[in-house]
Amino acid sequence: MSEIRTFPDFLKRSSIVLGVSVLFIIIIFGALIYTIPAVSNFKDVLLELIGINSLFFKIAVFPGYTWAALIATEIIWFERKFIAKMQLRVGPLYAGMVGGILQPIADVIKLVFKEMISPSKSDKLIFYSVPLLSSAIGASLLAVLPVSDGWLIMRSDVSMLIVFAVIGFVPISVLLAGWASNSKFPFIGALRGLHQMIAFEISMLIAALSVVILSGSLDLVNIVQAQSRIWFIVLMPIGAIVFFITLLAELERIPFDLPHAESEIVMGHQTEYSSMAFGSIQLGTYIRFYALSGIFTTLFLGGWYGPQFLPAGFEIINQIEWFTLKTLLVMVFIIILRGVNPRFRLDLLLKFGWSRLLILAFLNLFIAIFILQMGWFPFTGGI
Amino acid sequence: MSELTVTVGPQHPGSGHFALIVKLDGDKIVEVIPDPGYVHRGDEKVSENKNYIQNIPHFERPAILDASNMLFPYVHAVEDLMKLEVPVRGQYIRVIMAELNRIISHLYYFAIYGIFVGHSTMFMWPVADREHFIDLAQMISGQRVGFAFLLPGGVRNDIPEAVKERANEACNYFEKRLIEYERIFMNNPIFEKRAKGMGILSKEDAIKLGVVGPTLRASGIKSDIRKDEPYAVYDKLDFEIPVSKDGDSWARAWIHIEEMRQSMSIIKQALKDIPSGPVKLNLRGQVRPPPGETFTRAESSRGAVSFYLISNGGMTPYRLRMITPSFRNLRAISHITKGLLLADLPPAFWSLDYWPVEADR
Amino acid sequence: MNYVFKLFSAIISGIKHLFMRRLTFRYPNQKLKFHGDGYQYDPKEGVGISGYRGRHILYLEKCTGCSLCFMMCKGISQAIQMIDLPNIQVPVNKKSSFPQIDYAKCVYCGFCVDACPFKALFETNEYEMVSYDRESLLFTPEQLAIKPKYKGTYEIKYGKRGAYHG
Amino acid sequence: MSETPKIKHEPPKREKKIADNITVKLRKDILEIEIKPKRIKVKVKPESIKKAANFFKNKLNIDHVASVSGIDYPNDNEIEIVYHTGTYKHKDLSDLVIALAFRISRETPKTPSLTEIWPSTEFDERETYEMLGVIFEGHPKLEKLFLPEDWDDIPPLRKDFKNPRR
Repeated sequence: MSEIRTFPDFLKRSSIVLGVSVLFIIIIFGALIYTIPAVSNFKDVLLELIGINSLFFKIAVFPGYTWAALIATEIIWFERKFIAKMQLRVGPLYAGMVGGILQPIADVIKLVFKEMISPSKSDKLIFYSVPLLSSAIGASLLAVLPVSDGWLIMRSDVSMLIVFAVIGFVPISVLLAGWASNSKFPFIGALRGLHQMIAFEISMLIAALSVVILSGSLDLVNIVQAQSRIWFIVLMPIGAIVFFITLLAELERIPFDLPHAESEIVMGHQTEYSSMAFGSIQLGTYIRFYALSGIFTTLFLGGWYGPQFLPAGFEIINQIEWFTLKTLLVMVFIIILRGVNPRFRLDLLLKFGWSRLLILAFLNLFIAIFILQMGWFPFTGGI
Repeated sequence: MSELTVTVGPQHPGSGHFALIVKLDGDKIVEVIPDPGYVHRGDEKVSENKNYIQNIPHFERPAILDASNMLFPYVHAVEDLMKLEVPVRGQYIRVIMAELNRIISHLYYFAIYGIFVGHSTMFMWPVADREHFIDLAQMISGQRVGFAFLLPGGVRNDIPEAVKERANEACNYFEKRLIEYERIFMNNPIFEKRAKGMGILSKEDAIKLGVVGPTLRASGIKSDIRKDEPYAVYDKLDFEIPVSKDGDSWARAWIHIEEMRQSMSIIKQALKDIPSGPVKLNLRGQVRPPPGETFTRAESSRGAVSFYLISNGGMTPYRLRMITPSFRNLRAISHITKGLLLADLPPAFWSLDYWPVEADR
Repeated sequence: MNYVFKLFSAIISGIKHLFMRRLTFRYPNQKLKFHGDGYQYDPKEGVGISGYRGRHILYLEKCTGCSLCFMMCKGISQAIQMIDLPNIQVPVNKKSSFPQIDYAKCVYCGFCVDACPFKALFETNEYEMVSYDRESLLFTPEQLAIKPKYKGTYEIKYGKRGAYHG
Repeated sequence: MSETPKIKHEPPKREKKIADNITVKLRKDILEIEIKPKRIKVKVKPESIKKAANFFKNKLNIDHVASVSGIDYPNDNEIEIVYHTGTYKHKDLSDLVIALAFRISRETPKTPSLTEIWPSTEFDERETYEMLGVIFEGHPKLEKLFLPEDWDDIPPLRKDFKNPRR
């Protein structure tokens, strides 16, 4: 009898490796923070670098990458659990105490320890740069996401333009993935993705443009402030619907998941990716999912505004809470749509995108201009 | 423009155990040539080496989801040659098993349909709801999939008493579920867009190609062996045959939904009307028909399945021809997919409920 | 507008299922309840007694070694082999020939039970016979003679919030 | 059918009428005609098969073929081909299956293809071709359907084909 290498054994070994490395990092950081205070000057520098008010903290922890990655991984768990409930099954169950809540982390561990395979004739440089690009696109959207009044990574006069500039990179990353894989299914998937995103991006821009017209600013913070009395979804429901549908297409979610339709083209542009390369593409997709839901909240659902239920002095936390809650609700709704809908077909989708959504988007633009010209919306340019 | 040839299957997520050689003009299908035979096991030849009882588990295998319906014409053929009169209770139990099988098979159809159009919920629900009927079939026959339940002269065993109540409960529950199926899948606008007007098989073509079952009825021909040539006790039961005039993929799926409703009604009636008495003739020893030949038919969940049995009085059949519905519906695949887009190929050919193992035999 | 209404009703249907009970059967923790002690056959009447068709049970003291089950299985799955076990002395079985069943081949059709005229071979409720190699699936007559202890208590129940295993 | 074969002693009237109709029109070509409830088997001369098929299609409203079966009779040195036909258009005859049978020589099994008359015979004739080696002249695509492309043994459904594994 040969030795059978069972899975738990393998898992044990890999978790030991991971645990040791995490412990190592903690020790080093702890040492940095607590053993050097003798040099008081250095401590101040360090606090400025990793303190709660520093830019580094904002970018790296909250509301930046760590927070988004946490939400992304847990939304994967939530999606699986939620869809499972809708489909009368249990979903992840055994990892973690409550309903398999640690399943995404187990998945990440599994992906990290898998072999990275690339097709023999692929363009290695591009092939491996796509996962990075995918994560980077998601992460850079977070930079301008206004989670609250006084707590955001950066404020820019043209933050809306930044958002769309970054989203414009998504089709490129998809095409690069398909091209570099040098394989049939990824390439077809990439072309499909390209078609779809270009068809929907214009409608998306025009729907967002009407928001800009009403609020009179390209600054996302100003846009939110313009909604302090009334949300834009009430004023422009058509625009909100158009933006939401284009959002789905941009995120490649059902019913617009053509770029990686399993029964047709296996996994689309992600077919040839394995291990953490696949993992980081997925992570990037889910961070983008969070970020774009956040953009939808910002543009149409009044961003951080909501009734104050925490005592005075905690306004920022209250705002963050409302923003997160609204964003999560948008995400849940997108997940519900995944549960109840089949997939579109490419020609139907293009027809829908170019002939219906574009018209609706323009209609919405006219409505916005009309509202503005009649003087019914007094909050233009923020408060 | 040059033609592109793509082979879909047998290792493609959107095909079964068979290949489709697709000739494409851009994204448009010019011609589809089905290439079956990957799961051919020579059932007709193999059956000549087995006696009439040993053939029973073997003849279920081509359509294991539809086991009882596949055996129906076979046991009829043997009984016809041996001139046997099957007890009425046995006939009722046969009908119950056949209708349970029809529901199980139709639910599987919806599960795969859901996968092919990317509807994950429509994959999970039918698989979950099949459990009720598989459980009932297991209570009756003692097996969950390959029942081997019908025998020449009756059925293997009597049904336990508990089945009656459970079956009624399951049918009542599932009738409510079917409404949800219609809401989430059949009437979903995206599915309607993808299925309505797709893969049309006109009435004339359906007759010309000699297709059977739901495919035929979706094209507007009211033909069902259960009504045309009532076997077992189908003439004593009250049920309808759903017919649609559209002949498209959606109509074929709709026929499946309605047939499940009718099957449940049949099960309920049969359990109510079932008389007491023996379930099987005691044949005492080997089943051995006298020389002769017979051609018997039954309506399986995919259509008419026929057996042409020629006996020379020996222990084994002299020649046994098995005509399965999928083999007859195979003729329609190249017909309905002409002019569609490649993305529509898997949902379009699956709407025929094509089952490669059954077609290859 | 009709489309919107239909889409909306689909979404409502999906949300409704969030409040229904899950049907999933958690197998290793829960086990299905079968009625009866497995499939049996009454050779006098020629009719079976309904029950689950799982692993066989062989009553060594009744088996005559007639090999009818072997003859039947030869044309179905060739799972049964007759083997001689001289250490088991049964008065009706002079040659000490007993069936041995290979569960890697068995299709659980139960025709061997129908073929046995002495009520020596029945089927039981046990179905858990997983192993790493094929040799462990080869059940010798002594192994077949052991009465399995299968205990399952779960079955499908129909409640207000849908069906569940309870 | 199996239900009540004992009661019906004489051939049923409707089938008798159809059979008489066939006999009158195809008197010269028919060798034998068998009548059973809901089943008629017409045996014709091999050279007049096309004529009979045309008559079936045009006069009897037979619109499809359920199956094409080939039966090998090595003792008579003949192969029998049976076309089981039926009708969908004619509601009264929907339970009737009319079999059109003829025998051809085993050494040179050649017969005209009926795909022009009934397009539904295409795959069945291909199957009969590969399984029994019957050549259907005029068939649009007489190639292997189920068997492997490199099959070089005799057609498997012939009686003298022996399974090499047994």
